Amino acid sequence: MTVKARAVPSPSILSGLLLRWEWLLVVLLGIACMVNASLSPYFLDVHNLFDMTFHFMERSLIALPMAFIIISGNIDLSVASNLGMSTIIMAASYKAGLNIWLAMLLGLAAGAVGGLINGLLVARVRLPSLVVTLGTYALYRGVAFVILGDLVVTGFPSSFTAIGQGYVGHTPIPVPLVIFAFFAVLFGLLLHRTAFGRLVYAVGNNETACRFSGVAVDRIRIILFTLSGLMSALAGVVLSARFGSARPNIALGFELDVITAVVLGGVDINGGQGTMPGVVLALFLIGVVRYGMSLKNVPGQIQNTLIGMLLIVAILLPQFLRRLASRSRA
Amino acid sequence: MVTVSEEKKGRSLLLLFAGVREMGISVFIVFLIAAVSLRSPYFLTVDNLVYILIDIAILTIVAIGETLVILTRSIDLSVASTLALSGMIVGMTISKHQGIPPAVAVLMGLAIGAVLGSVNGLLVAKGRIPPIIATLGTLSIYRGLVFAISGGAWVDAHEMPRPFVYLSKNTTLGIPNLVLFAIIVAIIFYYFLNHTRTGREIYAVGSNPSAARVVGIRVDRILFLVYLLSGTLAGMAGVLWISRYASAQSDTASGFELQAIAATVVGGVNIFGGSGTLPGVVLGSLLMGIIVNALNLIRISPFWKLAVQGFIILLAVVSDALLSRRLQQAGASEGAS
Amino acid sequence: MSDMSENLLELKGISKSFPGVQALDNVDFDLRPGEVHALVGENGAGKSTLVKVITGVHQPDAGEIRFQGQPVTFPNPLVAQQHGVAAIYQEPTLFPDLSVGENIFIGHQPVRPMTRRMDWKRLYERAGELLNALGVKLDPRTRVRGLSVAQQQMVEIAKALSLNARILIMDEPTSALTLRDVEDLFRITRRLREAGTAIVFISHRLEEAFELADRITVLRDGHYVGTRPVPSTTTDEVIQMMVGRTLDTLFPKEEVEIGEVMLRVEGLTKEGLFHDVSFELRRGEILGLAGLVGARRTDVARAIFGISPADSGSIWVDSRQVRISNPQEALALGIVYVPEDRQQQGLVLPMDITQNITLPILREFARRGGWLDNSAERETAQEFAERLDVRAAGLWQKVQQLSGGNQQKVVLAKWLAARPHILILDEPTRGIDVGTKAAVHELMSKLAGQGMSILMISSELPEILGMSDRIVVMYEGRVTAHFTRQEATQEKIMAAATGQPFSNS
Amino acid sequence: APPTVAPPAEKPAAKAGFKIAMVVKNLGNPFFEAAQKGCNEAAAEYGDECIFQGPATPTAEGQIEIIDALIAQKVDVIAITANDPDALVPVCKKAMDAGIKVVTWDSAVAPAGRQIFVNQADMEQIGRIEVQMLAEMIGYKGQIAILSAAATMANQNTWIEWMKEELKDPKYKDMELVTTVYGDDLREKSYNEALGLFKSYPDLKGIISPTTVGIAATARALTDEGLCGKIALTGLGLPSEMAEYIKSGCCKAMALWNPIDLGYMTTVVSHLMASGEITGKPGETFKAGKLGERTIVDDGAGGGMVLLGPPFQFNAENIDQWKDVY
Ligand SMILES: Nc1ncnc2c1ncn2[C@@H]1O[C@H](COP(=O)(O)OP(=O)(O)OP(=O)(O)O)[C@@H](O)[C@H]1O
Ligand SMILES: Nc1ncnc2c1ncn2[C@@H]1O[C@H](COP(=O)(O)OP(=O)(O)OP(=O)(O)O)[C@@H](O)[C@H]1O
Ligand SMILES: [Mg+2]
Ligand SMILES: [Mg+2]
Repeated sequence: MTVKARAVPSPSILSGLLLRWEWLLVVLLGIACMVNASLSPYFLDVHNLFDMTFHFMERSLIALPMAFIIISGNIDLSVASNLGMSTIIMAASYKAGLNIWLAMLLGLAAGAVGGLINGLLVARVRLPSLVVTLGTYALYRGVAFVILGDLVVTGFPSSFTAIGQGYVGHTPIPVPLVIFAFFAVLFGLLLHRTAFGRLVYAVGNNETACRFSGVAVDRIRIILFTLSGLMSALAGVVLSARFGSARPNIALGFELDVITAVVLGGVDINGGQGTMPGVVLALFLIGVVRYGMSLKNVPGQIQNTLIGMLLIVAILLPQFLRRLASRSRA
Repeated sequence: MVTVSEEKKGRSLLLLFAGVREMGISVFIVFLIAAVSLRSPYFLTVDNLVYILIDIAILTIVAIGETLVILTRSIDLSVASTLALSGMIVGMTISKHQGIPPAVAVLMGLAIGAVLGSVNGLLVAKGRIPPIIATLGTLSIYRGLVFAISGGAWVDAHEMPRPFVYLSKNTTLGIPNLVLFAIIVAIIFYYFLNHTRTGREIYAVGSNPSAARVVGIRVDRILFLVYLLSGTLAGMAGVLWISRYASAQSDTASGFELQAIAATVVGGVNIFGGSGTLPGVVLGSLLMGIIVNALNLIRISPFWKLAVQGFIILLAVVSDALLSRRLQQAGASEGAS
Repeated sequence: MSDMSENLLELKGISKSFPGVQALDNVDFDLRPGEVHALVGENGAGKSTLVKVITGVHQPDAGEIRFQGQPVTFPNPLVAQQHGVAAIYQEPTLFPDLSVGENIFIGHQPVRPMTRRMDWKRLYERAGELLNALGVKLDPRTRVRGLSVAQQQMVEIAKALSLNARILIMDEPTSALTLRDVEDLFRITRRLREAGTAIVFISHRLEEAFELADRITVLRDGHYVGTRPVPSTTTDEVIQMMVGRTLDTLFPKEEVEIGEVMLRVEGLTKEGLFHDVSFELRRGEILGLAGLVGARRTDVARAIFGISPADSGSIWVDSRQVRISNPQEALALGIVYVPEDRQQQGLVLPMDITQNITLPILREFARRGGWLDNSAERETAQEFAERLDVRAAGLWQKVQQLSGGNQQKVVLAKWLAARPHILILDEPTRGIDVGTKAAVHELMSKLAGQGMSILMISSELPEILGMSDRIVVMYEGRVTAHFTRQEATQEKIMAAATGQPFSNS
Repeated sequence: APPTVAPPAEKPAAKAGFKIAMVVKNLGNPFFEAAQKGCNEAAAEYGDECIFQGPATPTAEGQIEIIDALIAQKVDVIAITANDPDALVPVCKKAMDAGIKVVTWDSAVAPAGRQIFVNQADMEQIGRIEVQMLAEMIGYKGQIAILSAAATMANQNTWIEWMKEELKDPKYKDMELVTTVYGDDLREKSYNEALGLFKSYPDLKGIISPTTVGIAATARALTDEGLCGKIALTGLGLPSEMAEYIKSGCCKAMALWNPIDLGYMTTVVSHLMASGEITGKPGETFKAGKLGERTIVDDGAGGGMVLLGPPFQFNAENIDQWKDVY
């Protein structure tokens, strides 16, 4: 390597580490836990802490591929609708007499197909993903209603509902948490340790240059959207197992929660930047904050307001600190 | 020889169409109208068409604000919450002070919207928060404020002064007031976007933000301005909304932001900024209105409505994309020959 | 005191650093009314940064700017514009969605006096006049999106002229222009100089600087080296000042054994772009593809590389007919393409040097389960960065922090790492300094010597004549002539490139 | 629940100071805000604490999250009106396992997830009354339509079933139910659905809207279109919201129970369940404060149910008394 004489050395690992977004999230998470513990005597209870995770594992499962999609420079607004569609396909076929596990596979396949359609429209027709998934947002939810109307499917076998309600053996660890942990590690490795992950970043940073470099951009996009659909369907499996029932309006409005978490996790909404640990931390941060507020019986609307403020403050804070630092240096 | 020139003429005609960005959606609307008319003769009556116009008036106003923002490569997800908050504040005020004239109520809505919009503007322009994130945040915050200031209560029809409720019902010169409001807003912003320097700078900022900075456009000011205007229009829409539905609630217009964005992109505004026209946006709103109206008229099952609506939106944007690409190609070969 | 009042603009001790780079270090520069002052230096010497300090895009860390003897600050481009400073920047600053006319007048559009309403009619009239003066045939109402690089450059020039500036800065305005356009530009520049405008002119083509400039200032590695009046200096001296040593400016290609046909293109046609393009490329050969900018050479290259495949015609690689419908397939056949627009098409600017170099061959470093072998990847990147003498603080440096020339080297490194058989180079030395240019030419020669086949698209005749074994000339999407190295002359190529009937005499 | 949780210890039967959590479909809904008044009233009377909670939007997910937090807080009673009767069953079971009494009211949780149901009025009665009221208005003749809340809401769906049942009676042979549409309890959607009904069924004679949001929106739409008198309207509505339209004659009559009383009754029942004075078995009797003696009846699924009473009918004569109450 030719290093020019006037070049400065590589930025120190320490400062690189200290300035990371993830640390800010760790600090915020710590603060949130401390505030919750001091406000509510019920917070620091192992069972409660584990049970708390039930409420955001489905969103978290969707957030994993959403992080990929946003890093690659796109967005998927149809995740919750796709969840609804695939879950209803699963439930309806179970009701029609199909074995629950086969029905589940069918549901997963339906979710993947929903994602694939998004991917094809984005990659092949070259429509912006926001536009495509705004359309399928209505379409997929609509399909769920077409299939099930005002009906409900209940009576899932307990082996199935355990996916959403159960605990691992005799521990207080919820099954959905384990499922999420597995996929979080898988997606984390995929993003940070594989060629595919690297290409996702590259495509998010400059799609044209990737095309000119022989990167199969279209294929990556299609894979990502399909993956997103598949994970939405999986989240639907967990959610309907947790409810023990399925209705077409399941998971209404999840998409904005998911995007909020991914962005709070430090993923650049314009693509090209972000990490899996950041996203996971943000998911837990939001979960803990919401749970703390629920324990204090804060109304839902006010909870949303505070999450909104958290999002803005978390993005403003580092900038503010940086400006402060540069001013004090000057 | 004749055939050659004929062909050339045909191509030029195509090119002419290609130049009109609204062509794709216009064609689509005509097809849709034809198809629906076959099923329901009532569709093409003056009555029904006026009804559609009334129905899309508020959507159009909000979509115009959204357009300004999207043109600068940004987005405003908070419009529905702004609308609700403005509506709630105005609703609560007029229910307490029945004497307030409707015009003052509208001005109040504009002012509240302007304040809320400028908060977005500050966050984006000065705080340098990416637009989606900033307005995703204020979407929740404003919505929460609606709940907080009303304490979960609501404003009823009988609490509102009559003149205010009739604001959205009456007609002026035979034109329903709501439609008139939308027309005025559309004309003002058409003029603003096409005939003022600032309007053109909005396009410039969206077309190439870094170049805009280099040529001396105050990008921050423009960003602030579009959010201010978007908020203002949403605030005004809030007043019209509570007048039309004679009720203000904490879930007023929830999810309306996606409809506004849909109308904008269906109307041909590039979601990546820089291009899009006001007539296109009006057509986009119109298409949304026609879909809803048509689905009712042809008596489709309520469970099919959403799916069909989504399908038509997709169909509209896909066919528009394919058509304009086809025309562009025709234009390219024309230019070369 | 006297020289102070004589100078329109004076910069003293200007320093500017970016994270990791000291772009300018204590630089002096002055500018007099009615002179053309050339600014030269290698890639990354700090020329463009100096320009941006003058126009208020960047604020200097230290130093002083005096305008007509008075200290000033330009906190933003608008203030500089108000002082009469106009600039054509190296990177395009156009708005693709706006019309040509609007682009020219953006920020100072004519308005009707009373209503402040935009005066579209006057805008297009005046834009038309400006374009006419530049000798450009372009409807001011067309959109900028879709214009060729050259046309865009002319719009930039018209835009700068529209300001009626007292100081006009042109950062590599000629790199995308044909000879004829350059002559037009020079004519206008001289006219402005006579009218008293002070002009800063930046170019890597030293002959242009010598033709046009009254004085030449040289920067090296962010330092001020010196200023020379033109009649009393020589190219050799300036080059010596730039690189610190003497240099052969043109590196003629070595003779190598020309082998069998590697790539054959037959009747390639893409509706509306090019027609019936045929040529062949042999092992170890450099085939020059000459023509004016806009001759559709890029489109032919894009068709061969599979980015936008042709409608008809055939491509033969290694005497097998192939279908190339995307770049992956081209890559598999050993064909690579170095695009003319490196920032947009060649590089992923926010990523580091390693990641850019290994982008097309990432799969080679994927171990079981797609696992990336980072150390193997780094070794490869290191190897090719060294071979191309990429100058950077380290492999971890983001490509966006590199100067234009070093960016081009990264693109080349990227493609050489893919070990191609057929290399298509589109304007490989555009915007590259003399030193680097020589290095690129040397490299091309060496690669050809190792048996690589090179298709070189270039608008610079000296480069075409110096480097090519054979030359194909295109004009408006058609091949108009084939020459061998021996047959080719500047005149013959120009005649074919401008579509004039070929005379045998 | 995690198996390690100890079985609920039998608390010494305290008589007051219970934490009663009332979980509604969503906050900001006029009907539930009225119910909250009753909850507070009863809680004050019995010396309990009324925790009033609900999600921002009417979803089962939001309710489950709230109920879980209430379980963690170890409240004594959770009284739920369900967005989804089945989805809430698991979390309600968990609450019961934790020793919390689960009461349901308004829109009931499925039987497996509740200990007692405070029913505002007999489902069958409500359904039948609405048809009867409308039939009176239109002279037993013509097309009618239903404008409901969301397609997933249990109480609305049950009422609609009973309406259809009632319509089978031969005296309605000249009435035709043409469609059921859904306004999702959103004001603007209900309004547009109502307009849609007018457009698509020009011969429509009457509309039943068994939801407070829907009936108000429909009344507004009728007024705007000048169709009052041409299309009859009835259903379930809040007097405060409907006063204007009842007086204008747009909606001649409608029914509703008193939501304040419903909240009150629910809270009393919750208190008694917590103190152990009742267990929720059919046959038990108790005194419900200001509302007097009640008997727990069979809900048809083997569980206990308390009836608030017959729905009250509002018309131009009595509306002024009620419009400022709820
Ligand atoms: N915005 C920036 N951020 C970081 N580094 C920069 C930036 N702009 C320029 N540099 C660095 O400053 C140095 C000087 O760059 P500059 O663009 O001024 O060179 P130049 O002389 O114009 O080169 P060229 O002839 O290639 O255009 C280079 O090392 C470049 O990498
Ligand atoms: N940003 C772009 N996106 C898509 N295509 C482009 C873009 N820029 C240029 N092109 C294509 O590349 C061509 C560039 O052609 P140009 O007019 O520069 O002729 P050329 O023969 O390639 O000239 P040269 O190679 O000398 O620059 C255009 O015709 C266009 O088809
Ligand atoms: Mg430069
Ligand atoms: Mg080219």
